[in-house]
Amino acid sequence: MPESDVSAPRRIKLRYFAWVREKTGVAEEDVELPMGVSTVGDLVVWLRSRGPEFEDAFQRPEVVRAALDQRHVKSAALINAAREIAFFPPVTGG
Amino acid sequence: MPESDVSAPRRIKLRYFAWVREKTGVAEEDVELPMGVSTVGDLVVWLRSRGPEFEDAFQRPEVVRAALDQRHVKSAALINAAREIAFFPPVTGG
Amino acid sequence: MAVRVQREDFDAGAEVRLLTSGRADVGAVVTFTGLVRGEAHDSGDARCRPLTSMTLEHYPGMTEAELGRVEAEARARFDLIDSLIVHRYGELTPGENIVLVATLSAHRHAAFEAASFLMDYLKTRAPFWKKETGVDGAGDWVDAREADLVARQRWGRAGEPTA
Amino acid sequence: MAVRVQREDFDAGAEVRLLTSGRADVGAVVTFTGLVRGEAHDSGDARCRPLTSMTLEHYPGMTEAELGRVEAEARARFDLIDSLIVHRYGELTPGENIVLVATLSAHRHAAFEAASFLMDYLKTRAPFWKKETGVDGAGDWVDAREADLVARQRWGRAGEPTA
Repeated sequence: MPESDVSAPRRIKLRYFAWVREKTGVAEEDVELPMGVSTVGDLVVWLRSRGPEFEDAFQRPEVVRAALDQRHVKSAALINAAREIAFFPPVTGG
Repeated sequence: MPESDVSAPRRIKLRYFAWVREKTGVAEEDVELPMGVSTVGDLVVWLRSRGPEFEDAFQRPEVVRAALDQRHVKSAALINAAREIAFFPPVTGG
Repeated sequence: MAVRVQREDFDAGAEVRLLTSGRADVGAVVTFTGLVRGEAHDSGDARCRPLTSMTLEHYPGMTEAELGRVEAEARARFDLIDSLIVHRYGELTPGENIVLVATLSAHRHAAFEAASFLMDYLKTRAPFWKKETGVDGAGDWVDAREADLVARQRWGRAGEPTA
Repeated sequence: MAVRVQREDFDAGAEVRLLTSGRADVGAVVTFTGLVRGEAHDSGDARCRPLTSMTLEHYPGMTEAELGRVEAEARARFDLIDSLIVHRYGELTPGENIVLVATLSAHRHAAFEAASFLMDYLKTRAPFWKKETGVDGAGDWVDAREADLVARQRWGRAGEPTA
């Protein structure tokens, strides 16, 4: 496991798709993860506090899916050293 | 049910396929059904008596399949007024 | 809904284009293509003889009728928009197409199930017989496979020969 | 074994010809093609709105990775010789192709099962989102279907997101 300096600011790319993107009004952004955010679920709680658009997009957090470095994860997943987290509705391809 | 004169000779076309054809040496023939032949199984018993080629082709009657007027039937099927009876091995298409 | 029995090859893509052309109600197309493999069928011993060619004999008239009955049964069981069966006969070499089944439906499960059903039924009902010719020039009739009978039985017993 | 995500259309027949070309070990090819239907998805009320177009958004990078993982899972489960997934994105009109899955095997059951598995998995894992535009110009995101989750669960729970 790589060492990481837990006190250093952690920058991460956030991406939003489909109606999550439309509601947040943002397709992607780089953010600095606040202290205390260690899981995807923690991140969602913080995102909701950023304004009414985010409040709306994550109003029902259970219907928003997440991917950590382009792999599906549950909200309990640890962010650790991930570089990219994406949020989107349940997929409807095929 | 159509009336039929049971005493009149009944002519019928017989067809043979795959190794049944190769063993009998005949692809098709018209025969007059002997008295007493009413089912496909009866016909097989009679066919076996026609010579060593037929004896050989129908040596294991349970592996020879039959069709009456181009529909699969079991050996107990009544021939009635059928015009064509075919004999062949289990099918192997597809 | 169509059935064709032919000597010549078919083009699965072109057949599907014809079937879907001009319509917007089809959500799912499944095709099955069966091809000649370069090995003779297992014959009890474990050795696999290389195959030079395979010759398909059939029962003209009954083949078309039986394939039509198989297709009608599929359309009674599954919610299909259209379907097609093309089966070749004559001498075929390894790599060549033997059979094409195509099913069109609004939804994928009906299309998958119907195509699988058509193949399972066709294998045990359509009057075709395969003879394999090996590199030694000897020809052997292919034995019917128990596995094909089992596969068919999972759909129930409808359409079996009556006594 | 290949995965492609593309704007342009595909030709299922040509793709299969490329996959089978020059080989004699393939006995069975199954293809699934998904197409845009001319009706909007059922949305609770029973009315079906006519559809003008459907736009597929996706997650470049993750889409390819996820389809690759789905395909690897299929090849671990089924006896496949080769497989292909092609998925389109962008704006598509009714009758147009959306997705192609092709599976090649020595025998038909593996090819059928694998194609069905690929579609069930892809439907619940590949990061695509459909937006339907009706004749009134209004766009609606398509809801995920419970039936797709059920279909996927018949293959077990492998590959679900970990906590």
